Amino acid sequence: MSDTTKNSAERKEADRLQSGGLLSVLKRRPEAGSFLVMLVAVIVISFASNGNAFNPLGLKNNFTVISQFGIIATGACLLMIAGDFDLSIGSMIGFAGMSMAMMLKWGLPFGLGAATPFTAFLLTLVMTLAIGWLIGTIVVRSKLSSFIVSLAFLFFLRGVTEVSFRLINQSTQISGLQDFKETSWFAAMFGGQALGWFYDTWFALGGNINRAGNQWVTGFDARFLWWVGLSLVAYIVLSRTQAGNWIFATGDNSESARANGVPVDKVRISLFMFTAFCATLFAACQVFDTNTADAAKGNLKELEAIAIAVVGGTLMTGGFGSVIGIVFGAITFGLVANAVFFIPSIDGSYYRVFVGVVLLTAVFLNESVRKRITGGL
Amino acid sequence: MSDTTKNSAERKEADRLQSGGLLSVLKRRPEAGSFLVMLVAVIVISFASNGNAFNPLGLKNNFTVISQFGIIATGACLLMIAGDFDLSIGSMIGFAGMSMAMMLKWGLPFGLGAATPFTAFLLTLVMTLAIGWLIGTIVVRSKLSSFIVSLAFLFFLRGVTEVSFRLINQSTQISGLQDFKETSWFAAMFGGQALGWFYDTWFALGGNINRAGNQWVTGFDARFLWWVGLSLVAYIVLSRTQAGNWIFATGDNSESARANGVPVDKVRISLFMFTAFCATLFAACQVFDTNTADAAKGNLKELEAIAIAVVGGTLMTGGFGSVIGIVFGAITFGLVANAVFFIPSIDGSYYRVFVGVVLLTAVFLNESVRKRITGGL
Amino acid sequence: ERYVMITHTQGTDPFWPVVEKGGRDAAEDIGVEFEYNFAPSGDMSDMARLIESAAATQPDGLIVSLPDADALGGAIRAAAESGIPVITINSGLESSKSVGALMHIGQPEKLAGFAAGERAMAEGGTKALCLNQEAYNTALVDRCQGYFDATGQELNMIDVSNDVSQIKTRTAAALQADPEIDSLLAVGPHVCEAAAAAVKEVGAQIHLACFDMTPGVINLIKDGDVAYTIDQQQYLQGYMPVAVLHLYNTNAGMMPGSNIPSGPGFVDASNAAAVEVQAGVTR
Amino acid sequence: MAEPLIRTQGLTKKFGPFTALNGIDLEVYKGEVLALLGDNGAGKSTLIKILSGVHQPTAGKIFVEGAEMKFASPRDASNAGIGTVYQDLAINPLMSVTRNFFMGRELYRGVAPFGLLDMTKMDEIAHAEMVKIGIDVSDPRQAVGTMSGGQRQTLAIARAIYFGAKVLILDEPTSALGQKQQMGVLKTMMRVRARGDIAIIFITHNEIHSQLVADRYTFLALGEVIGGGAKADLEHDEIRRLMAGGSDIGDLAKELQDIQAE
Amino acid sequence: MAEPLIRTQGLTKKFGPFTALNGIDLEVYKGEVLALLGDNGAGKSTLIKILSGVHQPTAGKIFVEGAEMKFASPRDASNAGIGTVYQDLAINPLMSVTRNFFMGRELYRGVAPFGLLDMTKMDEIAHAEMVKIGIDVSDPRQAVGTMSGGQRQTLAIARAIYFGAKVLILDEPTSALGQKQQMGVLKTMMRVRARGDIAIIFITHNEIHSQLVADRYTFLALGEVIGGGAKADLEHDEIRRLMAGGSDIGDLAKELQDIQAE
Ligand SMILES: Nc1ncnc2c1ncn2[C@@H]1O[C@H](COP(=O)(O)OP(=O)(O)OP(=O)(O)O)[C@@H](O)[C@H]1O
Ligand SMILES: Nc1ncnc2c1ncn2[C@@H]1O[C@H](COP(=O)(O)OP(=O)(O)OP(=O)(O)O)[C@@H](O)[C@H]1O
Ligand SMILES: O[C@@H]1[C@H](O)[C@H](O)CO[C@H]1O
Ligand SMILES: [Mg+2]
Ligand SMILES: [Mg+2]
Repeated sequence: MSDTTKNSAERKEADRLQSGGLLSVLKRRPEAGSFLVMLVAVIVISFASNGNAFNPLGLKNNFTVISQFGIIATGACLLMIAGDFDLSIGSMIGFAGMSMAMMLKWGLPFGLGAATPFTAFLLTLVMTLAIGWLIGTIVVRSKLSSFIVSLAFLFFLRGVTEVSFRLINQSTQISGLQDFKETSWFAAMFGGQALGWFYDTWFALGGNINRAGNQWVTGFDARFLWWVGLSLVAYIVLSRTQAGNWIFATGDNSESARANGVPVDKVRISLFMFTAFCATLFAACQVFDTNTADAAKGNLKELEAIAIAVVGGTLMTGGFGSVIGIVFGAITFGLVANAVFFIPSIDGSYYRVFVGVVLLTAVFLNESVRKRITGGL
Repeated sequence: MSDTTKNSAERKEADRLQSGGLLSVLKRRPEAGSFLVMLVAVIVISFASNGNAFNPLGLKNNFTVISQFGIIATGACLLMIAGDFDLSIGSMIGFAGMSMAMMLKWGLPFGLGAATPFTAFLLTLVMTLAIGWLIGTIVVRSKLSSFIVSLAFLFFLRGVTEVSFRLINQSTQISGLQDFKETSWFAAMFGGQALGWFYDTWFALGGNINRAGNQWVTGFDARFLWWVGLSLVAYIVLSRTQAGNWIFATGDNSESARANGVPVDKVRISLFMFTAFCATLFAACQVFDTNTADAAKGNLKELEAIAIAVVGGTLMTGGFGSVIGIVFGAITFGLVANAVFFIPSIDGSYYRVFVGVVLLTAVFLNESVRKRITGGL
Repeated sequence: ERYVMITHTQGTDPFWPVVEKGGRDAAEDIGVEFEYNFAPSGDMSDMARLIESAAATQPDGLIVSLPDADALGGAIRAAAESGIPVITINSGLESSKSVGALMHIGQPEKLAGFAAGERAMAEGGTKALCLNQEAYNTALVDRCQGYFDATGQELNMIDVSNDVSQIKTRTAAALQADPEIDSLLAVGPHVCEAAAAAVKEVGAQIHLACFDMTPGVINLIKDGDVAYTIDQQQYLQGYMPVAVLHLYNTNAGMMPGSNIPSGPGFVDASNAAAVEVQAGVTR
Repeated sequence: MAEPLIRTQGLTKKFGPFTALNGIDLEVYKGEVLALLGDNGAGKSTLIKILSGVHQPTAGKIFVEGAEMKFASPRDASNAGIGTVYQDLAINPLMSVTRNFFMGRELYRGVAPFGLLDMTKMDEIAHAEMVKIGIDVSDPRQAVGTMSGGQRQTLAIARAIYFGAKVLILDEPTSALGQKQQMGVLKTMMRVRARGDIAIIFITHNEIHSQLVADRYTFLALGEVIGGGAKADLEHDEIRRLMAGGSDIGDLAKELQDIQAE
Repeated sequence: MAEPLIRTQGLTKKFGPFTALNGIDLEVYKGEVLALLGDNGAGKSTLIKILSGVHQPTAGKIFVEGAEMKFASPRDASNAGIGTVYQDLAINPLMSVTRNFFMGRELYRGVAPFGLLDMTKMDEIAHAEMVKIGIDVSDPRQAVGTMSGGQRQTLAIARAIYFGAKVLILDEPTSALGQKQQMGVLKTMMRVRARGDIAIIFITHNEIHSQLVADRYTFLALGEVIGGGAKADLEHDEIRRLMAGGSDIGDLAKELQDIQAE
């Protein structure tokens, strides 16, 4: 007995898919989850702080912290999209800060004479990029997990920083350097201020007045501009260029990418160098702002950077993520790390509790968004 | 034109494989790499310390440190073999220590009256196992990476510990507890001494004498015995039982394991509970030994635990590892942590430098061993 | 002769290299061997293990800081009982005897905080806030606690983190959250420098007291931005115990008749210039 | 005909907004080979994953020997007598042949799950069963990852056969295999069939293979059953048309010839 | 015959102690389809990975149009005109169809690698090329992971064909495909062959497919070439024997019948 055979010629593959409205399109942006979390953070903190968190100084300071987080999270994010981790970011910040401050205090190595902010930065950058290259090369050549290689460098670089401080400097801290940003445009580029017009306008409009009745805040921290620039560049590179396609391809399935001619090794090594660059930028902004450095600088920043990248919607296993998401993630984290101090009834020990909660919430939201986009991969 | 067709009937698959001698068999044990690294560490430290590292007190002390590392690394190792990570181990140690000490000082919660070492331990264990269960359940249900879920708990648990200390105890440290191990056999089981006969014999044989002419050391720390026991159980479970096969199967390819009837979710959740157990054991040994706890307890221990597991030959991506390797890894790490002592010209700041170097070296060795065993997977 | 010093630090606190230098200078002056060490995790149990390993190397004397007598007591007592003379330094005055040490050289943290608080009140402070960079570090919490004991207020402390930028922004945030705050205690020198910057930014009139010294802190004192900093004269905490142990071992148990209080000393506008060159080196 | 061994009624599976299966009715009888055929993405793998307890259906029922069953896990399905060789999730590469073979169904002495494994016996069985279907692994303790794609597939089949009770489901078991092993598998299927008490569901894109062993056919397209019937009742061309989801397919050899000629 | 497009001489590949290939001599000519056949584990994939620059040979030489070449990377091979569809490493599931299609060979304006992508054009081409070989993806920006196994394979083939210059290597391109798509691929192969300037190396375990399209055969077994020749010169049974690594294979249909009868 042969069953009746239905004619299926009219049915199409597309019939199997339910389609949704505009909201469902918006919900399918990779940044949807991180945007929502940020929105909640901004609203809660605005109310709880009586708006103080966004007064002239609050705004500036929040953006300082946000920018710091954003700078390293951008590095971590791109690297994670390519499928790798860098646990050495924090130690790299410590190392870079130590190196710059030490050169400014004790002069350049190899008897090259006194250091200027420019030479100290340059030489430090050469070293950190070289270390980034080394980490990347070891990861790529050995085929070891980058988690473990960079964990080794987390320990190693922090150790080297401490040992150098103690041997060369006889102290674990450098302070009392001259205020380079007053005399060097190069130092001011990192440690100075930017976008003064914003605050001047605010003052002209009758706001931004301090307790003494003068203009209160005169500009954002320079690192705000660095962060904006870095994010912009990263955004374009990632989503619109060939390099961006290579980064996604490497993280998604590196064997397939390699087989199709993507220079996978170069991509990965470059990204380790990029995180080293971000760490150096982070350190430079701090050193030229405060004219100090200490051996604890950057401690645990790697975990925060990874956390922000994930809050921003980057997939832990690579191949998926967005720079816009990182911007939202950095804002959320920056607010949680800083703006909660505008709320009198909460003390700082709650900080880590909040971080844990935000992290988990954001990650859940992101995951459901991602599933919708990638069909549950 | 048809080419001549060679007759290949005589050739066998086995002909394609070169075989090696005894040495190459030994080199193919998964522990070969970690054993070698340990050997180097033992030899270097024996010489550099003039044997002090292995005099009666040195031996006891080294084994205390080694046991601590070993206890948490065993948990980390089994979990990693099953393909997961737990970054919350350190915070869990802090939480468990806080909980036990706080109960001993302020009594049991919910007005249950004063605590004994037994009830404090039990109630704490119930809580930590519940948290382990929660972490595992979130990981399993949400399909999120365990790295990120446990990172959230790293922050969250440390925060909760700090907040509890400050709210309930008004201080980040608990002190002034009685010495429970003197009065409670249960406390002595964790905080007391063990294997006294070993040192008694040594004394009877004319060694183990202190400057005052009396018997110097009277026993190993109890945690030495816990470590040996834990390692033994873990070894048997992992390599000889059904549960062990499930752990390997889960880490190697969990989809395939699930499809073949391995209760993958239960395995993973159980292992998160097992690391929570190890962390609690770690904390109990310290609390009942010193009768204190502070909010910094266990700080960063998770990274060390993972590092040891990797030095011991556990594969970061799961499916491969050995408890014997962890024993070697813990010995190496314990010796390195203490080496700064036995080698006069270096101090604690070198610790991290060494850890980085050992980690990288061991991981390279292990990798080449693993490739030999698994055919380069 | 060989003396070993072990202190509580994660290796990043600039306070301790000065103590270490004190010990080294003394050892060189006297002609003995000196070793310094610390447990990088900052965990007290790890420090106890370290004391034990030090005892295993059978030194002629141990110098130990004592922030947690319960955690460290066992190891120290065992060392003392095995015949190694021990001197405790820095914190731990109250428990020095009970852990079997010969004597104590230093200053209890609470007491130092108390002294700072008394003077702040005398100089017109009314509502205070303590800035702590390691909220889980008991020694630092004790300073805050002492300060508030002196002012008679409830402890009000925030965790400013170790990140110099965040120290500044968090301090500024807290000052704006509660405009009544008019006195600050910063329990570390880098916190002190960042807090001074925050105070300037907020534009408030604030009495700022600090702990320990760096060139940056001295400059702030000279400029009038910082009222004073508590100087424990920690160089003494390193130098004296080596000298005392040497005499104890070579002169038939010779010992001072009492503990040596190394501080608290105040560095303020009156003496800042004088100690400037020594800041961070021997003070 | 007698009571079907397995019967499904209106099985539907949605992945979010996507309907992978839409009301599937299927019957499999003792001792027969049912070929489950259909184009890529038709839903064949999804269907057998539901039968094996890997996915839960969105709607619909499964009956085993007349009794309704719910499979919450692969274990449930396995206990109900359904043994499966998956197309894409068969093997754990880092584990040994033996450990793979007995994965989830280890032989042990003592209390589960902490019973001690009987490795010697398991090694023996694994080796013997592999030999039966044509592969002689020199060392059953070697990692499966060192074996080629085809050898791995063979292991999975040997395992399913060894443990496969009433129904054996094979999802494209021959697609990655060499000629010799393809035949080995087909032969083994026929041997199992010859026992008369086991039903086999066989998914393949190879028309020849399906004709060599199948007794009955069911055709899927776009998540629905579009036809079926006994081998005797179906024309060769009709089979090819239905395998391709209902589109007509001409004479391939001729078409290829034509391309060459152009 | 003319100069071979690709010629290898004594290619040997060892993975540690294991000899995967042992002295392979191979020749491929313009406009022909060479079927590379052999049992599982014979070394077919390893051989083509060497030709594609994924692996480097332990010994031996590769000549492209008479000139010796060394491929340090897949890029080198691709630049030398070798386009490959891999058996196991074809696709990036999280990326869109278009991004997969152009992976490593993106269209951009500006300086490499930071040139801006021309997404519109790439979307168009990807869509058009997929349609050509029989798949109409509704949205070329959808993630490939949402496609079925067969659809993915098809994408990889379309891509290789689009970029495939002088030599096209297909490693079991049809093994996961449905009937319709299998035919699509075979047809496309014939179309490419008809151009006359491209050589195709075709690996398959499907005897029928190899007979439908191949001009010449090369047989591998245990890492060595055990035979070969033009289609005209090889008997059907001889092909089956050699595909199976040299063991004799009887009449399958009959054997299967016998099992049933037993
Ligand atoms: N987990 C999942 N999430 C979302 N969609 C899925 C999932 N699994 C399968 N699909 C979709 O369901 C449809 C049917 O897939 P299935 O794998 O069952 O097809 P198939 O008939 O086995 O095809 P093939 O012959 O290529 O193996 C496909 O379109 C596939 O993309
Ligand atoms: N990277 C590698 N490391 C070690 N051994 C390998 C590696 N790649 C392949 N082999 C081994 O080399 C041999 C040939 O493998 P290959 O994949 O080339 O076979 P094949 O002819 O393509 O088989 P199939 O038809 O199953 O695809 C196999 O025994 C395989 O296990
Ligand atoms: O007194 C010391 C130092 O001031 C240091 O900053 C922290 O530990 C304290 O005990
Ligand atoms: Mg399928
Ligand atoms: Mg192959």
